[in-house]
Amino acid sequence: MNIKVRYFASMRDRMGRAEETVTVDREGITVEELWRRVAGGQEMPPNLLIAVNMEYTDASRQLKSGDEVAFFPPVTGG
Amino acid sequence: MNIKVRYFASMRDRMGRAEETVTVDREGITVEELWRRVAGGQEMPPNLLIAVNMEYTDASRQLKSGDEVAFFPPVTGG
Amino acid sequence: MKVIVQEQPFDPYRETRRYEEQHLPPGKHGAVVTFVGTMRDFNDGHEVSRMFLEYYPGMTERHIEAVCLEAMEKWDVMDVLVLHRHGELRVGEPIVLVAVWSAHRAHAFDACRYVINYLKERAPFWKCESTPEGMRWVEHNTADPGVNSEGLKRRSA
Amino acid sequence: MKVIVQEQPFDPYRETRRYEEQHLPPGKHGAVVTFVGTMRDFNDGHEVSRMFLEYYPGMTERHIEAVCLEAMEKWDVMDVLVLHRHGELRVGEPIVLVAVWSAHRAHAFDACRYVINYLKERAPFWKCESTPEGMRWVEHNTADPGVNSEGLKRRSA
Repeated sequence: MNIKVRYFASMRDRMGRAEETVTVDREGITVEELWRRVAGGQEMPPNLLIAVNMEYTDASRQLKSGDEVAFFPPVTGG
Repeated sequence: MNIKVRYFASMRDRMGRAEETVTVDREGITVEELWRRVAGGQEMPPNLLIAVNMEYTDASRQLKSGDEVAFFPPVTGG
Repeated sequence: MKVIVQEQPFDPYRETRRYEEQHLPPGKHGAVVTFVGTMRDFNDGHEVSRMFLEYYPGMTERHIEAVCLEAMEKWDVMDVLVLHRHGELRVGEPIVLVAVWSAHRAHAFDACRYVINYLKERAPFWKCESTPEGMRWVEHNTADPGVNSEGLKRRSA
Repeated sequence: MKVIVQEQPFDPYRETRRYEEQHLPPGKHGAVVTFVGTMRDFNDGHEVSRMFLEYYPGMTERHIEAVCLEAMEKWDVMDVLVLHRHGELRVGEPIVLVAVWSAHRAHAFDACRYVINYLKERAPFWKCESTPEGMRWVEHNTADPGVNSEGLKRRSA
């Protein structure tokens, strides 16, 4: 299945890319497992925020094909 | 001594005048005594507000010549 | 700081922008909070078509200024603008504008709310409304339940 | 209710007046509270000349709208307008406008403050500031310490 992954702000700088499509061979992979794949085994930053399909969620969330996952630092709008 | 007395809003309607000058023969008359003179012996309304020289005060305040005394109902601005 | 009580109608948003352009250096304040009170066609169960707003020239301005100075002492505020109508008002017209500039939004909110609440409590204005039953003096303002106001009686006592 | 995230600069006061003219019947609301956040030339001890504001198209609007709907449920609010910039910003320019119309001023103040506070907490925006030392991502927003902000000035004084 395909997962679209997006990185914003300092997370994009750190990853060196804005987005990518990740192909995984099984349903039900968690956000944390996805993170390990895209980040080459690095730990999740403690302040990392996660959205799946534009809703906030946490690292234990299980993913399905077509999901859009976003990783980004604390927000600073307003 | 002369005291200028002003009435605003519903107090002006009730008194039938906007202002008057009251001459009293002694210093140190209180606002309450002044009220009894101008109101023909009527009691002070419970919500009556009093200003002397444009500052809020109470009925026991003693007056001196040239003071401007204002009687008015609760304020409703803003 | 500027406090004006005037008879002619004003556009509160144009006045806020104009005051900011003339008095606030750009880049120093980070937060502006404005409150605009407008005339409703309904009050206290009565239909209202027009309103006459009486005031006490001199005392009114003095007490609004005092409230603004208190707000500027309590909070970290860069500037305050207050405009208030008197005389004849029509439905929908702005009655009062309070605009507060600050570096911090919490201070701007608190100071703006303080100014309008204490203006309503202390500044000598009296509303006389034109209703189908005739003219009537408004007897009391509604209090802001969010603020623990001291009360005039205790202040003057 | 209207929420717009746009690149081009806006005049928050003209937009508030225009929205009111188009959407609010005169004489029904009695209170309008606006918050305008503007770009300062100083932040967190750094001199700032320009700023780039990144956002997440789609998610950002959705979360601002959710915050506005929450405010309209919690308080007696007639309408809410939110405008927010993204992209390149210069010193002094408005970043965000929150305008709230209500029959009651306490509701307008509470709802406006709620919207800006939760917008800052949840809407995906990221500020990147241009300082003499180069570009830097702003790492956190300052929180609103709440209604009891009187202590702020005393502590910082």
